[in-house]
Amino acid sequence: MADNKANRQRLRTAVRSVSKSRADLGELRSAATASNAEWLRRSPRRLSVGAAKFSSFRAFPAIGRKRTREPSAQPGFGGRCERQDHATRKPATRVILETRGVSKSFSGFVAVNNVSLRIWEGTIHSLIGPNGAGKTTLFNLLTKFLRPTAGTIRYEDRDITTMRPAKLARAGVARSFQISATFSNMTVLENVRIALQRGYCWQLNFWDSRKVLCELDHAAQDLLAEVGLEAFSDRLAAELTYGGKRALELATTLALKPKVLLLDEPMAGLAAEEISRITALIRRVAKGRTVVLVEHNLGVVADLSDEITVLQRGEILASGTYNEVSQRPEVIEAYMGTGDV
Amino acid sequence: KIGVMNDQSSIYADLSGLGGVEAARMAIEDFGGKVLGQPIQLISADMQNKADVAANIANKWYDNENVDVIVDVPNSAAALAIQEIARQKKKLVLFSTAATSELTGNKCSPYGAHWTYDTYALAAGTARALIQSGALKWYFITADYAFGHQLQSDTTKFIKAAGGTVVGSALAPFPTQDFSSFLLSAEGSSADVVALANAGGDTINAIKQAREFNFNKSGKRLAALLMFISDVHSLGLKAAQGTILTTGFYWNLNDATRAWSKRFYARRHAMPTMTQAGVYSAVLHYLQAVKASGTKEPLTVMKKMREMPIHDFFAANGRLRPDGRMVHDMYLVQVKSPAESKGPWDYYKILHTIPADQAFRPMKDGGCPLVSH
Amino acid sequence: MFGIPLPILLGQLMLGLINGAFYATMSLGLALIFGVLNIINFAHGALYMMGGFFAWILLQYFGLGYWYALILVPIIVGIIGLVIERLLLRHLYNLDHVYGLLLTFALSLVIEGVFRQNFGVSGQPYDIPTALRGGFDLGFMFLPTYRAWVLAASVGICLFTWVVVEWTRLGSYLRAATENPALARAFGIRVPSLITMTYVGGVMLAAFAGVLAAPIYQVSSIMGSNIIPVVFAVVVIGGLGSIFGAVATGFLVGLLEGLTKLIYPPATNTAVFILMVVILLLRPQGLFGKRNY
Amino acid sequence: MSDRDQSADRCLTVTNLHAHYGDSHVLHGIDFFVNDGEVVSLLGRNGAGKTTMLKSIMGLIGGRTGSILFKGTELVGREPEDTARLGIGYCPDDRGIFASLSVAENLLLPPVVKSGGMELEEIYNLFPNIKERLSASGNKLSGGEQQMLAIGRILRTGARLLLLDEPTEGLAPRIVKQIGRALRTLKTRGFTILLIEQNFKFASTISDWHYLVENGKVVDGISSDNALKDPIKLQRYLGI
Amino acid sequence: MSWQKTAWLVGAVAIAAALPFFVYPVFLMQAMALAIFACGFNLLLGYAGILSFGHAALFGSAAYVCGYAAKAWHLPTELAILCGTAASGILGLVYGILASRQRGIYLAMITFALSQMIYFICVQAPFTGGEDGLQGIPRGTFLGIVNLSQSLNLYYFDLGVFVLALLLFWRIIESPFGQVLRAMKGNELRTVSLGYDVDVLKLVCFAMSGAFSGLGGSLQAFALGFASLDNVQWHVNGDVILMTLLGGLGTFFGPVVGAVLVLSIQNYLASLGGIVTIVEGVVFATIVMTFRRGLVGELQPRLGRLLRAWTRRGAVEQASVDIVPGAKQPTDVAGSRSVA
Ligand SMILES: Nc1ncnc2c1ncn2[C@@H]1O[C@H](COP(=O)(O)OP(=O)(O)OP(=O)(O)O)[C@@H](O)[C@H]1O
Ligand SMILES: Nc1ncnc2c1ncn2[C@@H]1O[C@H](COP(=O)(O)OP(=O)(O)OP(=O)(O)O)[C@@H](O)[C@H]1O
Ligand SMILES: [Mg+2]
Ligand SMILES: [Mg+2]
Repeated sequence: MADNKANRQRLRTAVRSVSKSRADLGELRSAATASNAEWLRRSPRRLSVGAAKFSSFRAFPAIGRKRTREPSAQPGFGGRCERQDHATRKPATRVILETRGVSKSFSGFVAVNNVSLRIWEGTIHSLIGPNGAGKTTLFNLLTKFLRPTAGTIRYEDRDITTMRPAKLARAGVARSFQISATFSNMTVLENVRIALQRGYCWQLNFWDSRKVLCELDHAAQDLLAEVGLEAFSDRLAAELTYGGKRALELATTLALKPKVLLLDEPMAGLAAEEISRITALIRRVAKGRTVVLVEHNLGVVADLSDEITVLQRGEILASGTYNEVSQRPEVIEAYMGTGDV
Repeated sequence: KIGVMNDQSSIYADLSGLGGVEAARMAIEDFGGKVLGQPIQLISADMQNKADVAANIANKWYDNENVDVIVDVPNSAAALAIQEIARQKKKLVLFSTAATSELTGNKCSPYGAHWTYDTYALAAGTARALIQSGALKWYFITADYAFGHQLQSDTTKFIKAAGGTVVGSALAPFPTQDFSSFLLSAEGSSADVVALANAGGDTINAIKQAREFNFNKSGKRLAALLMFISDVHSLGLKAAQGTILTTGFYWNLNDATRAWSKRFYARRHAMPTMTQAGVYSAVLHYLQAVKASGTKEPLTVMKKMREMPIHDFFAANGRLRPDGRMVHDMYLVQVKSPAESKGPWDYYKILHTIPADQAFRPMKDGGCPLVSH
Repeated sequence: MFGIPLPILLGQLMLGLINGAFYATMSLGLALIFGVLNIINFAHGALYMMGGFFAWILLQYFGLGYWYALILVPIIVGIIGLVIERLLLRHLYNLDHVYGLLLTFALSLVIEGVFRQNFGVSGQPYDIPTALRGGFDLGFMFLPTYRAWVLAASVGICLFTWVVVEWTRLGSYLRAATENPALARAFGIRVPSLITMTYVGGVMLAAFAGVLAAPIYQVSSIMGSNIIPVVFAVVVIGGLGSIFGAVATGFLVGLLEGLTKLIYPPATNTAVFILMVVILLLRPQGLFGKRNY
Repeated sequence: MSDRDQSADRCLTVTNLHAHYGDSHVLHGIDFFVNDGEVVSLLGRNGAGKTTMLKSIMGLIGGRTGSILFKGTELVGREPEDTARLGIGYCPDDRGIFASLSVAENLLLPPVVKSGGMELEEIYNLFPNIKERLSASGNKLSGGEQQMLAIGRILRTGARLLLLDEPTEGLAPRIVKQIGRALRTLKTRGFTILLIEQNFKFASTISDWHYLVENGKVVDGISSDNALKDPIKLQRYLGI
Repeated sequence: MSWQKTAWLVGAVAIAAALPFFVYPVFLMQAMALAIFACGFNLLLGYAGILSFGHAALFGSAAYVCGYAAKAWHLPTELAILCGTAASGILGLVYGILASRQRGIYLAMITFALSQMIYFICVQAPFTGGEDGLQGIPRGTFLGIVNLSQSLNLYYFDLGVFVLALLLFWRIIESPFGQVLRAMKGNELRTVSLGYDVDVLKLVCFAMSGAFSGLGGSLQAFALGFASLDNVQWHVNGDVILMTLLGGLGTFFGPVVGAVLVLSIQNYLASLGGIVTIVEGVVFATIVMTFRRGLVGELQPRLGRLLRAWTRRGAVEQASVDIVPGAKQPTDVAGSRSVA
């Protein structure tokens, strides 16, 4: 039973049935959030262990019972989920992010080698590959945290090879980090607000009181609710658990309302039930934007991706849909391995 | 009420510092502890060689603590600042440790007096006497700040006037630990005299290293333009011997100086430097003037101080000029070798006594606005 | 070069190198301490001064000469360092380095104050030991034997320290302990004693330099505060945490100062800072530093 | 906790362990044990206190009370370095790679405390990536490579009890499988392993016994076989 | 509770206005100047997490510029102060440009190097008067009306400037910009990834810090009537860190308290005779060892608690007001729930 695949299957069924019947993921989300927030709220405080243990599945039928939120109150996304399965998705329209023959070497060591990658607008594109294949490095190249040694990178038909990272972020490419990067000296709410604030006022605005930012509190709270952290909004980010930090990382990234969302191993270190919840969240926020995902949890990858690129030793080994890629012997050899666990 | 302000915790602590305070105390005791029927109060402060602290203390003393006169004050910046403050507040200040001749030049004040020495006197003393003895070619190792520059240029004037030449000079940053490079250059020059236009630790290190590099073998003479007996003491005779310098006071000069200095030694376990003796002299003279004029009113007292000749162990025939300069005899001395020294603190041979009227800058050259030319 | 005769140039470089020996020894200790304790040891100058003073005290009150001092003084000062580390610094390791800087700054105020109160500022004489008097003529300059000895001794002690730290496991232990002491302990590395020993070692180096300096410079309570800014600069130019960098840069800066004294003496004290700005602009991690610091 | 061999030699016995981070009380009286040669995993939700359990065993937590017996030696009150030298190897959840050390130095860092550790060659075979990057500095490795290094370096020391905090996090499936095989090899060589895992599938293939941790307490224990046979329990605790 | 705030404010202003009748005004003016200086430093270290070890040059050179402007160009006092402030602002910008690639100790040391270079310039440049200092800076008049050579007048003028500067400072740190600075202090990389130009932020921060330091330096130049090398000396780099840390890093009033403390030690212990620095050292060490967050940093929470307890008691006595708003602390609330 406690097998990822079964788990995934079940989740999918659950989601589908719910979506079919209510067709309103906004409500589903709120409910899921409410129940999942439970562990986060509970665990650090050590409440009684008793009856409060229900899995996320059990919580799903409870949709609509708890408070629901206006979908429009959700910043940047929300609303109905038209997509039920990635297979039925309408075809992608244009290439939004593209690398052409990009390489990166670190004092002789080639981490990314002549990679040409196209990411279609509106898709969820996964990057997988063995450890050290260059996925994070490619992310860093795409977000301009690193400068390529060769090749060009284009975003929305512009050459961004020499752009500064902050500028690219403002242009709509946001990322999360493999090792959670939170502002540990600020509260959870402020963490999210810092991201929201960027679109709200000039970064050098020192003449307004920060009270003007209170307008953003509501939106920030909503985002926190998305990831199940609303009960923690007044806590310092440093006090969150590992999973909490991952969730905050995601919320902060989402607050940027990016066009392209790059997620570096969002599931790493999460407990099983969290994985399903974050998977649902990613699916939801992927609507209307492009997601690039690095993940080792193949269940999640299979579940979410429209397209998959496999990297190995800095080069593209294969690409295609999950089913195509996962059959390829070289991918199995290099990445998945043979035999049971 | 008398305030002694000096540096008790930094580079001037040895040559003025608590010794200066003690000298002032002795002056008050010798005077009888009372003037105009009131007890004389003494307060002191450590200005930590910081001009802003000095200025603050001076302000506070004059305004809130009713200090009538501030004595000593090392550090040119602090001294000049206090000169201004005293002028504004119309109170008196008697400088002993400060060196800059500006105090009686452009910046002179009816409320200030400069007691012990200044850069001009040091230059005059050493340069004239050495040139007379035939040392015509000079090389300077100069501390690269206003004091050093002034010392060098004052000395150069005398050298030029007396027909000597300056064959070279090196500006050493302040402070410098290692003078060997400069000494090396000096040794390579054709100079007869190498003059150290610096002070304190710089002078000490320079002389010490001169010995290390066998400088005296080269036949050149080493002249320290500003050196105190405390410096000689800390260097030791072995290292310091032969150095020529100008001083305003030497304890072992005559019976009067010896008598006072022994008393001072009993209290401080060190012989007085010229500035400490100067503090005594200044305080005593001030008190006598107050007594003589029967009031503490600053200008009256100052007038009296100018009228009365200064006659004590420090200055046998001193007088205070209208520009604030106290003129007295200065002495050109050479540091004895260990063999010549007869006992502890017996350090100097007097080469030459510079009479008061030649030792200091003539009033008309100073540019002091108080004296009409 | 700049129309300066070769002998003079050589002479100046030689002298610069000898001054560099002091910088090297001092900055080696400082770099060690910074590397491991993450503390900018402001008290380093004061400890150097103590080194000089204890040498003088041993001579004055106990009649023990230079050679005894060379052995005994680093031990005595080392013990003082041990006390400082155990009582005070120990509590600051997990804080920002500003706190360490502040505490050691305070310590140096106190130490210098105490010595000044007791021994004045103009200092005390200390003679060159008889065995090292005199000098020899190198042709281009007169080199006092003692200076040659200083050079040899500090090169020796630096090499020794370097070998001990880099060629034994100690080096990686020290760096690991700096970065994540708790984890290093969890691997069985005895971090607390390692830290203490490093501090004591660094302090002993300073004291050693102090004894070496006593016959050349005046033993005075302010001798340390004059040298300390330069030594900081040396450590930074060399690259924080790089032991070799500290030593090499020490000598380099000595040479640079020697040259400056020839070309434009007033800038001698500033030259090292100009060098630092230039180097850090070109190589932000210092000459021999690793990037991740 | 019925079907467990109570008579075997105990490697680790934890009784009534409490732990605090400053003011916050995180472990509330933990009781569990590990037999010699066993592989035991700790399962639980995020924030349940699993990491804290390992840290308190190592002595990396200031406020801990209760008793932790390692082969008869009390660990509470011991400094971490002494604990490690008794033969316990720890692989932290954040990998704890030293950035200022090269990969090789990282690997060689932990002193060998007992004989019988793995040879370097074996470690390289297990994790070929490491061998390629030996001279790189520690933090330049990819996330997964760091994980390999973190595990690799404690295999050298000869510690008989390994505490592994999420050793498969961020690793490619192939490497996970590889690590699984490695752990089984270690087990056959007599190593005792205490493991934290989110990946239950992985844990179930190598562990003999699972403890379920919740809110700072061990709430249940279950053998691997039972866990597979009876998924309800796990679902209740873990949501799987 | 805004009446309370108003009461506090009025009280503070009243005290400040009355203070020169009890404490020496020049001392107060210098304290205010140093406090502004320390605030400027605190902006960098306390809020943006950048340790500069070269602020002496920003402070001291402003004093020279301002003094020179007033003395040689006969600029009115306000303009001279502006000159000094602007000069240091620009210098701060230069610092920022040269130092912003650096981090941590390297940044501290490169600023230190820059300040040493400026010290060198101050020693060498003719207009600074070398170690004699720039003497006799005229205090001038305020707007051509108020004669500032009266210490009391200058004090009130300074007080005005001081309050304005503090308000401005408060605005800066409590603005959206201030929030971004905090974020940058927390995690620079993440700040970049959120679309903030960290380099620009740092530059602006340096310039602001420089301007505050310059304002402090200018005020001090007028208060004392001279500018000297003491202000550019490298010890001042340490002094300003001391002030900030003693008062409380990253607290609003910390630097002010720290400046007063350090200045008091230097001035009021001056009569102890040579042991000032020893006492100073002991005090600093004690504070580092025991009051790690600085006086304000340590006392503020305690005072806050006291105050809250006090208001709560008041509330209970009035028996009408709800307890919660006065004492809302998330941990308390959650804690009580876990007991229930
Ligand atoms: N700054 C750097 N300097 C040197 N080498 C680097 C640097 N960054 C990454 N590398 C190397 O480049 C390779 C690719 O690293 P990258 O982080 O991109 O891998 P990855 O695909 O994200 O792996 P994982 O799945 O383990 O996170 C690795 O071998 C790593 O050691
Ligand atoms: N440094 C810390 N300071 C304060 N509280 C902490 C700290 N580290 C952890 N905690 C708290 O201790 C509790 C247990 O944390 P722990 O890291 O042991 O959980 P975990 O079971 O390992 O979770 P995960 O699977 O997310 O790693 C959590 O509630 C967490 O908030
Ligand atoms: Mg990665
Ligand atoms: Mg954990």
